Amino acid sequence: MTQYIADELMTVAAARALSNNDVCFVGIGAPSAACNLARLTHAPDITLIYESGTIGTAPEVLPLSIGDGELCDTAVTTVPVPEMFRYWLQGGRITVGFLGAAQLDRFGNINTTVVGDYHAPKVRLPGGGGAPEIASSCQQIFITMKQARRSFVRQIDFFTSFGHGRGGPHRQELGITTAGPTLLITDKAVWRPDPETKEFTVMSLHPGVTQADMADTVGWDIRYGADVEETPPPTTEELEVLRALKARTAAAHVKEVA
Amino acid sequence: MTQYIADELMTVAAARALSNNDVCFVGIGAPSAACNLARLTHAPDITLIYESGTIGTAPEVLPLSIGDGELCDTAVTTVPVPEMFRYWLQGGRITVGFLGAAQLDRFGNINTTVVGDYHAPKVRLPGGGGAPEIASSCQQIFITMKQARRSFVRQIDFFTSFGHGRGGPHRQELGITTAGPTLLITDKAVWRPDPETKEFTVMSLHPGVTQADMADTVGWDIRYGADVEETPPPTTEELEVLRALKARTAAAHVKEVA
Amino acid sequence: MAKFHALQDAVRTIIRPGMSVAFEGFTHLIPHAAAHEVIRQGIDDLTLIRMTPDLVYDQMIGMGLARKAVFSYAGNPGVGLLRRLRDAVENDWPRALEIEEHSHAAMANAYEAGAAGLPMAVFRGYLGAGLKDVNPNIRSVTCPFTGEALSAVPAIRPDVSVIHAQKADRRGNVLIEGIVGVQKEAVLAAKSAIVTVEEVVEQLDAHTNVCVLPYWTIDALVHVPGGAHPSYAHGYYPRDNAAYLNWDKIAADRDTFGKWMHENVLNADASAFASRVSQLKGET
Amino acid sequence: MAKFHALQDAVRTIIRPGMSVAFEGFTHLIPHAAAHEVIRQGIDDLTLIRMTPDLVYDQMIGMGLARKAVFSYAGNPGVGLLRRLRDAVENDWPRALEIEEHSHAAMANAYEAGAAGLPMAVFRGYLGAGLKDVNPNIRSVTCPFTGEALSAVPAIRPDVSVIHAQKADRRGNVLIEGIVGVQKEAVLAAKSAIVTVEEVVEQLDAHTNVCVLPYWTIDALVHVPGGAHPSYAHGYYPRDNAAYLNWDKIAADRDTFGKWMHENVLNADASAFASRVSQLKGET
Repeated sequence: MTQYIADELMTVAAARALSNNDVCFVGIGAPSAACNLARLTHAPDITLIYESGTIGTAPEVLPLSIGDGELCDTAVTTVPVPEMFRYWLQGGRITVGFLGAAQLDRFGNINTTVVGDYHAPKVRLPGGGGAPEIASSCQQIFITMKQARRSFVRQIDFFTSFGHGRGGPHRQELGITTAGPTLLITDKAVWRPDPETKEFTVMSLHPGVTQADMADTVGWDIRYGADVEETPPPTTEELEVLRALKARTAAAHVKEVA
Repeated sequence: MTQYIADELMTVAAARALSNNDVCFVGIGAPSAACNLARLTHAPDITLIYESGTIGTAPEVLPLSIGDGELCDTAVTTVPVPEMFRYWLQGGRITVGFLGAAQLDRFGNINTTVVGDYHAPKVRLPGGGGAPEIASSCQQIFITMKQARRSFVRQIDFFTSFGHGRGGPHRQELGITTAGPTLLITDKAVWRPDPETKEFTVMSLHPGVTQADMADTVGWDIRYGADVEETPPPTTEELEVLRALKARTAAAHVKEVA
Repeated sequence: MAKFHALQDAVRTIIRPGMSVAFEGFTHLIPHAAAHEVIRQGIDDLTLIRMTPDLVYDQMIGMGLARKAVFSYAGNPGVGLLRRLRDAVENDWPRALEIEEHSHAAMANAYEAGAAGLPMAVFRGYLGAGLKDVNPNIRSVTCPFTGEALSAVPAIRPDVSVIHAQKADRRGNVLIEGIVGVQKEAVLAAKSAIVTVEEVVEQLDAHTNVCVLPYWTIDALVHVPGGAHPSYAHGYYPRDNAAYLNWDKIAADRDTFGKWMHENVLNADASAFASRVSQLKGET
Repeated sequence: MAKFHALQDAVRTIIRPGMSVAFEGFTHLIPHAAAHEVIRQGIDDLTLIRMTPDLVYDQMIGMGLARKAVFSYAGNPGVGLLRRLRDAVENDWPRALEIEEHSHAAMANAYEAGAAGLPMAVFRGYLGAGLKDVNPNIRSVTCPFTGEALSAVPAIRPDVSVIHAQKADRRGNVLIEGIVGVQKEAVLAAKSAIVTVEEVVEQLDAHTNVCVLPYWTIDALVHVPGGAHPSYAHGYYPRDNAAYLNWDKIAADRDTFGKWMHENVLNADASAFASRVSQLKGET
């Protein structure tokens, strides 16, 4: 088996969760790599949408920003941003939205707004962007981020976007009809919400990861599923395609700024 | 002076009321001829908009329908119909909207919906189309139609679009901030609303038209301005341009359906 | 991926009696061929939605297939009235027709709201207008910032929307150019969508910012050259103005109408449309 | 007809201290040159509106020209935080900065409502989100048909909107292609609009359905080749990603920032932009 790093397995595991019929609202970074890896391997017909308005895009290299020109060049169509948020996101057409977080709690609630008090923040973060409505309008939310005690916290400082709230039926109580966070993929494990409590539960640990590694990087008491499996490692093909994509990306971006 | 018919003077008088800076919401028929005559004579930079979405159009021949292909071919841009009604009409960008009517009262209120009771109509007319919001969103409304007792009535059967209501400040009382009907051009006269009562008042009679002709064709007691003038007849140039436009139109439409 | 079908199959499997159906097209690209197939299959009890019902709705109403019409301008554009619709409204012939009447602005906004997944559209409209006294679906909301009363109408969410477009590629992505009307909104607002096209091509080669409907927004695609006739398809054939003028005479009389429908619709099929436009295309 | 001006004149006559100004651009076509001219003229006390304030707003805020920022994502796209904006929010340096924060959906809808002449935008948003507890401009309206509570935000109506576009024709009609963002809405929502363009051409030769702003919607046009740098102009030059990465270091320190602004903005002029993109264009 080929050697790989945790970051690669995180991307591969996220890609595997996507199918040909998915319409994904993609974010920059890990989600973009995962979505394009899925497109270049088992899901060639997946539809990738970036909030800049590009629909059905198929970039040769990964974009650096959400609005790179190549996203538009390879898209089926590019629409104005108000239309993107009205017809495509709010219209309920997105099957999977990807989100990351500065802070995440065990119910999939996300903070990317401030550390500390909103009105006198210790750290002013960029804010939510599309996240508040991505979280409520997409049929499902996948979260990808690396585990760390700084970010996997017991209590987030601000509800940038709503996951499962206090857990249980909290989403439905607020009138939200979509499923919310259904998958959390990190550099150490794959988590899914408990069907009842909605608390994220470890379904599989990546090869070599121990429960001690988990406890060191998560700020809450971790719940494990009944049968925690080992995450299948990346296949040779997955690694080759991912590394070629990243190599093309690096070469293209060096050329652009040369 | 060249001979002309009343219909030609009606079109010419309406064209003269338009300027280079106007942005007109054009209807089919008399308004379309007037707007294009203005464009081909004294107002080459006038912007003509048809509700089908064509903005800044300059057709070589008059369209038969509101959505003829030539309107699009010669337009600066063509937008979706929801955008037309939201950004361009409701957005307050139209200086002059043209309306016609099946029934018109002396306050510029218009009926194109039904003759008789709405729920059991004697004649079911086409309905308002864009008229209800054209009447309230355009900065001014020009009305062009031929006089007849059947259509110039004391009381309209249905308020398809609102002119000056009961007269006076009735528009403002309803929260409407635009001027409403400011000009009525017929085959016999040019009318403008009284500044106070808002009742249509004859400003000029077309050459040869008598007050008896007027009384025969209008169903209310006609108010005349203090100094009723004679409408200046069409100039030779106006007639030539209008007739050439109509000849081109006839030839083109014969060819199309040949 | 959107599936290409024969017109009969697309209509039969997707449109059922009692449904609400929007055949949209603003003068341009009116889906006549699809509407004629509905008439041939006798699918009835329909709620017909359209800003500008013209010949096709006059025909469907005259054939007794509609129980309700939702519209904002029921005329024969540039010609006059719709005589079969009048006969239904004024005389209940061949059956009573319920109507829900709006302005263009209201319907355009209501389609937009449907595409946007909202329950209603909010706009500044119907000020002083009589329709709000006769249509209980015209209501009001108050702006919480300015106190202004704005009009509200329910979003349009047809069971099925049917449109005609210029091109589809092999995957089923659809291109609409020229006067695009409310067709994109109608498709996105509907639970299902049928699209007939003039042409099927390998690649759309469309400008990135023009109106393209991705294949996964469409349930059935049908290749029907000439399928908009006597409406037009920009870049393919012009509007058949003579047919619109003739319709006024055909629809004026119940028997003439019935005879015309038998000859030109009931005893014809979708392949007739290609020949109807061949002369307009200059193919003689 | 829209008038072509020098950049200094357009900015001086249209943008005044205390105004609300939107410099829009969604990654693509960000009007850097116009923002730099505002900085050179020291027009201050501004309310800066933008979905994605990035380098230009970091610069204007760092120079003390803004009293308020209205935004939905205040980051350096693909790089990280905006350090001058952080310094203003966290430390009131060089002056306190009021913020009004929304989501992208809210701002996109609010621009759309501004373009549409409405007082507010209505959408399904902010469900369970914290912003509605800290922003009094996020309110609610109830659908009179379904009873659903929807979010409402005030329409955005800037005193001035400033955008960069690819082309203008001699009459002043403007073409925007590629990722079009909210620029059309920003221009139509504003009381006045300034547009800088890469190129002035005789005829736009634009597809009929793409984004064209008619000349009479624009108050001043300025020809500024390279005027979006380090953002990009599709068809002209790519995004200068190195400049975005460098900005993170420049903005990290108040003195480094000040020095950079003097060298590259205060002691430069709009003509510098053409040379900044010449290498990106492959002109060497």
